[in-house]
Amino acid sequence: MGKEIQILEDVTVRFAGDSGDGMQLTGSQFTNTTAIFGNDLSTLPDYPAEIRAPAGTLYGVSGFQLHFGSTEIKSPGDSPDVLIAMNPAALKVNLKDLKSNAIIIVNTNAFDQKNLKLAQYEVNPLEDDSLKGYTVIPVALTQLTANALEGTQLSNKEIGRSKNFFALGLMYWLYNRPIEATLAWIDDKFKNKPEILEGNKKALLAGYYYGENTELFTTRYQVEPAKLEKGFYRNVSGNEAVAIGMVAAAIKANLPLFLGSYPITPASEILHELSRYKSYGVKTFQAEDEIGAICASIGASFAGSLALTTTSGPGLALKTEAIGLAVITELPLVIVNVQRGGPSTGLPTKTEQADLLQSMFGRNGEAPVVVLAASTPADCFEMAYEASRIALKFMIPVILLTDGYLANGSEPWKIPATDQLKDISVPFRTEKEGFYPYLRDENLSRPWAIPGTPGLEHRIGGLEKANIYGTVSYDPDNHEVMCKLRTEKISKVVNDIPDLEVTGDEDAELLVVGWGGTYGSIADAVNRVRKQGHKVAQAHFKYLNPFPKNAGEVLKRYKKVLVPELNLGQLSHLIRSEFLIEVEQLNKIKGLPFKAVEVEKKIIETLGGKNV
Amino acid sequence: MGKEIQILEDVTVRFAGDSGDGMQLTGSQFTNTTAIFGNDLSTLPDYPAEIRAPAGTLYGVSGFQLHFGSTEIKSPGDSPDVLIAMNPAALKVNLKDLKSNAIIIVNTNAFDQKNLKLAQYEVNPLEDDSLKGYTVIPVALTQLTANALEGTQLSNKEIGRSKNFFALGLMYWLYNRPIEATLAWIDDKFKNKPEILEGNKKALLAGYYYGENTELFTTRYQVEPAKLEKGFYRNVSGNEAVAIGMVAAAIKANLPLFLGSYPITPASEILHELSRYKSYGVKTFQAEDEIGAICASIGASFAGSLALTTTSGPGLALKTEAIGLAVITELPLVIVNVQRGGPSTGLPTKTEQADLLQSMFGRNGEAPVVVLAASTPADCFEMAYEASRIALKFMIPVILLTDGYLANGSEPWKIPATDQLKDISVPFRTEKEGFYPYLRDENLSRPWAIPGTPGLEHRIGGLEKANIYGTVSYDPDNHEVMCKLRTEKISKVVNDIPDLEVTGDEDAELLVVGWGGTYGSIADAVNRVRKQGHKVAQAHFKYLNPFPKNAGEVLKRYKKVLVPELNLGQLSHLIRSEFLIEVEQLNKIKGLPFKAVEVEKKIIETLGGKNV
Amino acid sequence: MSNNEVIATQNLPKLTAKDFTTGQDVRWCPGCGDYSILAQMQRSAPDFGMEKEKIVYVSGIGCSSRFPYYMDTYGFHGIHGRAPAIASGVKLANPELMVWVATGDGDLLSIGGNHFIHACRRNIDLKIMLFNNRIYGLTKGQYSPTSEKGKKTKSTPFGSVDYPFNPTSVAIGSGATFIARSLDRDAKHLQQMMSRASKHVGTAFVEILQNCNIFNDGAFELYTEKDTKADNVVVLEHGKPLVFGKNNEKGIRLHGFTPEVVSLEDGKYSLEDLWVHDEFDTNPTRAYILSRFSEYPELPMPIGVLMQVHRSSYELDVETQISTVKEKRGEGDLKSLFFDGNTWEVA
Amino acid sequence: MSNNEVIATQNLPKLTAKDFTTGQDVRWCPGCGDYSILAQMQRSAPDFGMEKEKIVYVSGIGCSSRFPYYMDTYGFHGIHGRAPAIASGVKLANPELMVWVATGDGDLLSIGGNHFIHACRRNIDLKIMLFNNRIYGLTKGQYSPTSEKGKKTKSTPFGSVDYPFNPTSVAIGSGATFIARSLDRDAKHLQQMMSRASKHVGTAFVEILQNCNIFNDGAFELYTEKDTKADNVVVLEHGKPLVFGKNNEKGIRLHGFTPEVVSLEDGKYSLEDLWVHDEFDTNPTRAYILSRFSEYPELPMPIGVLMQVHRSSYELDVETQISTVKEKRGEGDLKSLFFDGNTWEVA
Ligand SMILES: Cc1ncc(C[n+]2csc(CCOP(=O)(O)OP(=O)(O)O)c2C)c(N)n1
Ligand SMILES: Cc1ncc(C[n+]2csc(CCOP(=O)(O)OP(=O)(O)O)c2C)c(N)n1
Ligand code: SF4
Ligand code: SF4
Ligand SMILES: [Mg+2]
Ligand SMILES: [Mg+2]
Repeated sequence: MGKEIQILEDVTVRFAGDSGDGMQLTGSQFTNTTAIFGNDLSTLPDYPAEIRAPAGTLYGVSGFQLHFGSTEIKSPGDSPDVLIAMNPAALKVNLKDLKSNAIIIVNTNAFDQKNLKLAQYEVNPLEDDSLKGYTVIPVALTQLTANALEGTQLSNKEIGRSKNFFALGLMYWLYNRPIEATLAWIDDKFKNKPEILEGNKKALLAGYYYGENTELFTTRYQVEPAKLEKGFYRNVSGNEAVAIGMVAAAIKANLPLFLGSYPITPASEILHELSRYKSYGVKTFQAEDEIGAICASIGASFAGSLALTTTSGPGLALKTEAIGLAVITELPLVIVNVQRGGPSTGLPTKTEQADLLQSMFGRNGEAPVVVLAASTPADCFEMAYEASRIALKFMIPVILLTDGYLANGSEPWKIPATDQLKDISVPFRTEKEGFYPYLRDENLSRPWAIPGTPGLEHRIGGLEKANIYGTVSYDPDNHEVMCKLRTEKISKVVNDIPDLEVTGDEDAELLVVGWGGTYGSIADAVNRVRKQGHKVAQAHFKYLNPFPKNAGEVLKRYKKVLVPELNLGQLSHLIRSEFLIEVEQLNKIKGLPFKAVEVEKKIIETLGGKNV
Repeated sequence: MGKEIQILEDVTVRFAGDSGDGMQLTGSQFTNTTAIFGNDLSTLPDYPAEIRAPAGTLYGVSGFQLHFGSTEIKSPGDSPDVLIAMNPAALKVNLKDLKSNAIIIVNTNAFDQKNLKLAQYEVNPLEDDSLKGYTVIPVALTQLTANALEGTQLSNKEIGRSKNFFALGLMYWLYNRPIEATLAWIDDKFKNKPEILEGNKKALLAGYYYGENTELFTTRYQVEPAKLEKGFYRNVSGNEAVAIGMVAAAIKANLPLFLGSYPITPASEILHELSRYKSYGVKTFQAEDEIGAICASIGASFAGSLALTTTSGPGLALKTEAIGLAVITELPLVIVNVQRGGPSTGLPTKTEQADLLQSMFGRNGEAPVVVLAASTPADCFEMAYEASRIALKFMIPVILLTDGYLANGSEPWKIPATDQLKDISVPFRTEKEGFYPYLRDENLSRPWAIPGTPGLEHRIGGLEKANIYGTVSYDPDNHEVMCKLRTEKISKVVNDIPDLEVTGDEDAELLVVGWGGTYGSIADAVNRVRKQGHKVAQAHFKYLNPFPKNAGEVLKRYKKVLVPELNLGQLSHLIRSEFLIEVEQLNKIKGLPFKAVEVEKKIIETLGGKNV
Repeated sequence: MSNNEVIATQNLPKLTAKDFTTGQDVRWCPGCGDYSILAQMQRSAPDFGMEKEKIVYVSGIGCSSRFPYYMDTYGFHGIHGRAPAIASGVKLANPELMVWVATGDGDLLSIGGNHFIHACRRNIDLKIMLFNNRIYGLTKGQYSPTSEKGKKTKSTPFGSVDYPFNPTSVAIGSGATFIARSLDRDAKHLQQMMSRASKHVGTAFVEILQNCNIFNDGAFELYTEKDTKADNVVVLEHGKPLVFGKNNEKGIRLHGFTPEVVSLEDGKYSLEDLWVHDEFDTNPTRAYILSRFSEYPELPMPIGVLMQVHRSSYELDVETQISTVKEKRGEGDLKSLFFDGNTWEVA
Repeated sequence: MSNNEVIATQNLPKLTAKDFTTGQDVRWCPGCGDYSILAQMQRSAPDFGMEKEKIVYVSGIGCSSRFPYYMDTYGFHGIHGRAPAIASGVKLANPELMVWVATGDGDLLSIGGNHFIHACRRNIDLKIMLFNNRIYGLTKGQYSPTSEKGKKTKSTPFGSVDYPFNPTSVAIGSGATFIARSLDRDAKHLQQMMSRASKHVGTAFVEILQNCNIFNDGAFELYTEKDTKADNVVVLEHGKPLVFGKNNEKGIRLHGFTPEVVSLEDGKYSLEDLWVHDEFDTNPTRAYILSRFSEYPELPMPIGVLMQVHRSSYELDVETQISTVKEKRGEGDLKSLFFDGNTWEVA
């Protein structure tokens, strides 16, 4: 039965169901296959706040969104083109996000009285016309899976669990993807459970062939491989990328990596990842709390490790006193803060960008630190590496900001050639002659003289120290000198970081300025309005303290500056203060990333509302 | 023997000696007598960083400075007119601060080889001409005291200890002060040690009569009483004033006062003071750490106390996570931060103003709080009262900033009439009908429904809550509403605080803008340059978040704005960001308050350097 | 019952478990042990002899710390680890309230360890319920300070190298005055322990072994499952010998300082030879030994009240000090406040 | 000496106390007990069998925490309460270093309590010297968690209502493996304890009773003054009975779990009846009883090693785990790092 094949440039699909429905797994498999197939892509999982919410409830819906295409993909997509809804709750929760005319594949077997009630449907939406305007494809997923697995040794419960593979198979067929990678994965994953292995494979194939054979589908879609740069790729989430970036930095710096951490959503996976890297000599220390974690890292830094501590907002708040200690002892330290919704516990599983000012100013006294922010999941690799480089070179703490969206989202990361990474090794001081603990080199860095080095015994600590000599000093003038030196060190970093890049129209009247994890949505929005004929430029801050050297000049070049942020205006605050320029703000603080359309609307509004 | 009497408008004296020399006590007695005499005054003690440094060392010198006059006195004085130096170290450490031609009264007996060496004098400064330009009055204080106490039962050590009373007596004579108050104080203080009581009285009188009889002094000075407002006065340090202000607020709010605190220099005295107020029902809780302290205060606030927590910079850093909890639970809480030299442990016994940005921004998420700052030691009373008023009325945490200089310095405080204090009581919610925990009144305040109230059982906490209803809410729109409401609450405070006042010349070209404890030095400086014929105005921020309503208008009224601060530009940062205006900065970060002359010089420089 | 317990004397309206139930959906995982703990509390609370508006539940962060949301009383869901500190403030501010702390092994013993040991030291009247599931539930399965050494978790893929705390030993070392243990699955016993804790004046610590069926399922199976419970749990009862086993055929005797399991069947030992539990022993040494049973696989897990001693409770001492000073000096007012110390008049 | 101590085998240049002295002026109050502790450390350090560049002193904040500045080794003056955490990082990063913690009763037991108990739990090889002066020195005299109840201090003008910690009990409750006590004024004994701690593999906790002559003068007079010391201090020695008194005329025997002082002169009891100290007892119960001697005025203060048991030390377990994994999987490099997981090529 030949079906029509339609070529698409990009597609956004969302898998949604109960936590027990395996949607994250299904999504990851689809992602993996899609990546290998050669599309560019971007993903965004959306977990419920609960660990295992009761089946069928609205708040228990777990989702996984994937945006893939034959062109460059910068964000996980505003609105899905396709929704796979495993139950009524999944349908209800996700419906409002869909594109009009989107395809909805529903598991009709799950639309029973109980589930409809749990999802607070009075009438079965498959039976009234509330889904008019969508292309609903009803599939008896549970039943079809059961049929396919009839005769196996599997229990009913186990059979029920396989239905996500049926759905996945169906999706593979629909988007014309190879199923081999998933078959291989099943082989490996379930090698100790041969019945389940067989069951899942059967379900996957059954789903695939169901697409082929059923009349429900008249069209099949094709998304051609993207023209990606040549090379090896790997799909990484932001948290994974941070972990890999830190290990890479340690290797290139020729230092052992030490992580002091305490679990906290959404940063815990960095700890999880790094605790797997034992064969790289990585030491992970799950401390009693965030304070113990950072203090252990400071101790490890003193002892000569590349020291890292990872956390999210409330944890960063707890670490502030100790960050001051790292500042005054001038020790290298990387602090990764994966931002989440605040204040306080706030919305712990949601994303936000509201720790920028905390990172800048949240310490007693004048205690400046370098602040960086990653822009995409894969960029977390580069920025973790950068954070390490700067911390080591300037002997200072560096805060790297990511966020819940970057942390959990993923995209293909082009694996760098190992020799392409900058050499970031710094020598330990061993020479006794002329040694003082607060001597300064051209970067104003003091020497790193680690315990165990004969002849360089010295003491550091949180009391103000005499410049050069490093003895405790209550001298008023020395204190001022040291406060200014610590600030100057940060300014020195300016010469060591790239200029702020501007993309888009040279002659734009509006510059859209973002920072951190909103890069993709802003870029999409800017592209869209440019396609509509507007002249707009984009600049994105990854270096927030210090700002790149050309930042002021860039910002002043445009008549209008628009700053979209997932907070109430923190970068705006810094820009105003630093450059004394008025900026337009777009602030969203809903625990969700920007949709490109939201930024698009605001851009057009800022341009005066005229549609070209 | 009649001596010439010279009338002076104001005098600055400094007592200096070893920790064991009783200089703080001597200074306080002189202060007390001077206050009763009717002068206006301002004091500044200067302790060594060590608890008891070895006698005779430079770093062990303890000083007490007093500025008093017949006109309004705003600061403890730039440079002493008189130094009482009990030993060579005291002379050496303090000499550089003296006015040229200052009087130096030295205890010649202490200038022996040992002490000279400890003070790193190669030659006895009394014997070369290194003190040319000063009026040195050599007094054999130790010997004269011993002579006076000959025949008493006192040991040599005890006699030695009395020499500060001899010095005090001499100073009383020199400045024509009554000695009765000190005699009465001795009577009370040593009532259980009759020998010491007698000895100290004798020494005091001997000192007084020595002035009368010796030929060393040809002139006596008279500083007439100041024309102070009628009423009762009391000399208070900033820390005392905070304590009194908080107890007064609790009484007027009809609430028990609860203090959760952990000792830290220079804030500990607030804890010490309040722990004395048991008869006012004040509960003081010395917690295990700063986090425990603020959390207990938050608990007490929930349970219906006026809750306070007090600390200094590093402690504030530790409290930041919990402040966020107070913000999101919308509970009233006063946080007093007595700033000291940072970063980290920094210069713990010294003053600084570098916690302003930490107070503004040092929390995860969007967690705005009200920030106030006291301007003089006595003003700490008013601002503690204000902090309580605002916290209660708006159900929010309020940070009150003071600093080491205000905390330890003192000045006369005009005791308010008890009925002159604003009523700041707020009713607890008791009405069940229509109750919801996050209902809002016209101030956007939620109801304070304390445990024990029947029918109002409810739950609060750090997870985002639904507006009005107070249930846990993950709703994106609600989160944005709540973040904005919490910010709006702060803006509402604007209508409840006084406008920024401007003093000085209406037609000034320069406005000098300060905040907090630098008020006195800036005011002195502005007065001086105005006397020199310059047109200058002064405005001083005591409300920093929100800024007073008229702040922008005021700041933009002047061609130039100069912001002197004891940090690297924190208020400047806020002004720039808020009002987009360029400001001149005068930053000092030496652990010391401004001298008026430093501000004066900068004002003149800013005005273009022209001396009128 | 010892004299350091309070007995409610008021005539209160009779409440039921339902009166303590809030409308909020309970959002623990299906099958989680926390459900039973909640149910037992709702059943026990009507008998605390306390008006329900005077009962306050304070918690930190963790699955277990959601507890206050589900009790229809005053409640405070705090921040991670700080529940004992927040609760101390509540209790000090108003000693008439009955203040419970609901907390997890990470919350109380990892980040909150300091507040916990200081609460025990001060003996402030908080009833601390530790939901010990030996895992971090809410953050999805890292090891906790009570996880056994070698445990493979998300943050210890090769097994943890941490030696765990023994929570009851920590409490004893910190000077706690009431220490008990119970099981999520033993409804009646758990209710008893809650009731006992409610009556203690001072810090009452109740360790509840709780199953996290998602990340640490079966951690306490031995103690809760029908077929193994009798052989692996010994129920402590004041004045009674330590006997256990399906047919009460085993006992525990002390050999010097070493507890050992003996058979009551082979004629060698009889009930008289056994350790007789004395809850109120003022010497905490026996309680210390009991607290360490869990270190030895051959010994059964003791549940019940390990010890209860009397020491004046912190908040009452605070009140007493205030009233003593007030009696001596009179109640302060604004006038006395302002005119304390040296004052002078400018006329 | 037990097998859980390490013996230095290297041939090191012979150093003296002077080699450990820094040029910095020592800035404690004249007469402070800290001077003696410093002197004993400078005398003991040459015999630690360690190159001096491998010795690190880490401290928090307090008078006692100035200690590192005065030892000519590597030193880290940290922030208040965090010394054990900083020290843990140092030790984990480089297990070859010998890491000491110098800390006060406020620093270690008030704000730092959590890091302390977790260090004990993990058994990380830190040598923790608690300068216990039962007061906050540096902040000028507030009570500390070891101050006796009723103490009048700046923050408790009417007497404190806090019941104090017993530091050695806290350590035992937290699972410490080496616990000792000494006196600032007993130079030789203190040196012995330092030397013993230096050899222990795992957390070694040494409580040093230290006089703060400014804010708590004479707190330990009974134990340090010539005429009272013998009657109020019992020196613990492995394998020896607990005997004390000016003429060794008193002993301690255990009556059940209760230690009591008996006379050796009235013929009722002899040396054989006394408690014989066993430092290496793997059952910590006796050590627990010893730790509580200080709660009873009739019992003398035990000084010496209360207990020393073997448990693998944390940092070594960490190293072992790493080398085991490396052996199994091979040493990781950039290539294996980057190509771990699913990769694909775009050609
Ligand atoms: C300051 C801070 N650090 C870390 C976290 C993340 N966190 C939340 S709950 C938790 C531990 C939960 O474990 P436990 O206390 O045992 O409770 P359970 O979920 O097992 O009941 C952690 C680490 C947090 N919310 N706040
Ligand atoms: C975060 C923080 N809180 C409080 C302080 C103030 N502080 C410094 S030392 C100290 C306690 C000192 O007592 P202890 O640890 O017993 O040491 P000692 O001075 O008695 O040797 C305190 C409260 C501080 N430096 N940092
Ligand atoms: S994760 Fe574990 S402890 Fe948390 S609710 Fe689920 S089963 Fe209970
Ligand atoms: S205050 Fe006490 S502990 Fe501190 S140095 Fe002085 S005597 Fe020693
Ligand atoms: Mg747990
Ligand atoms: Mg102390």
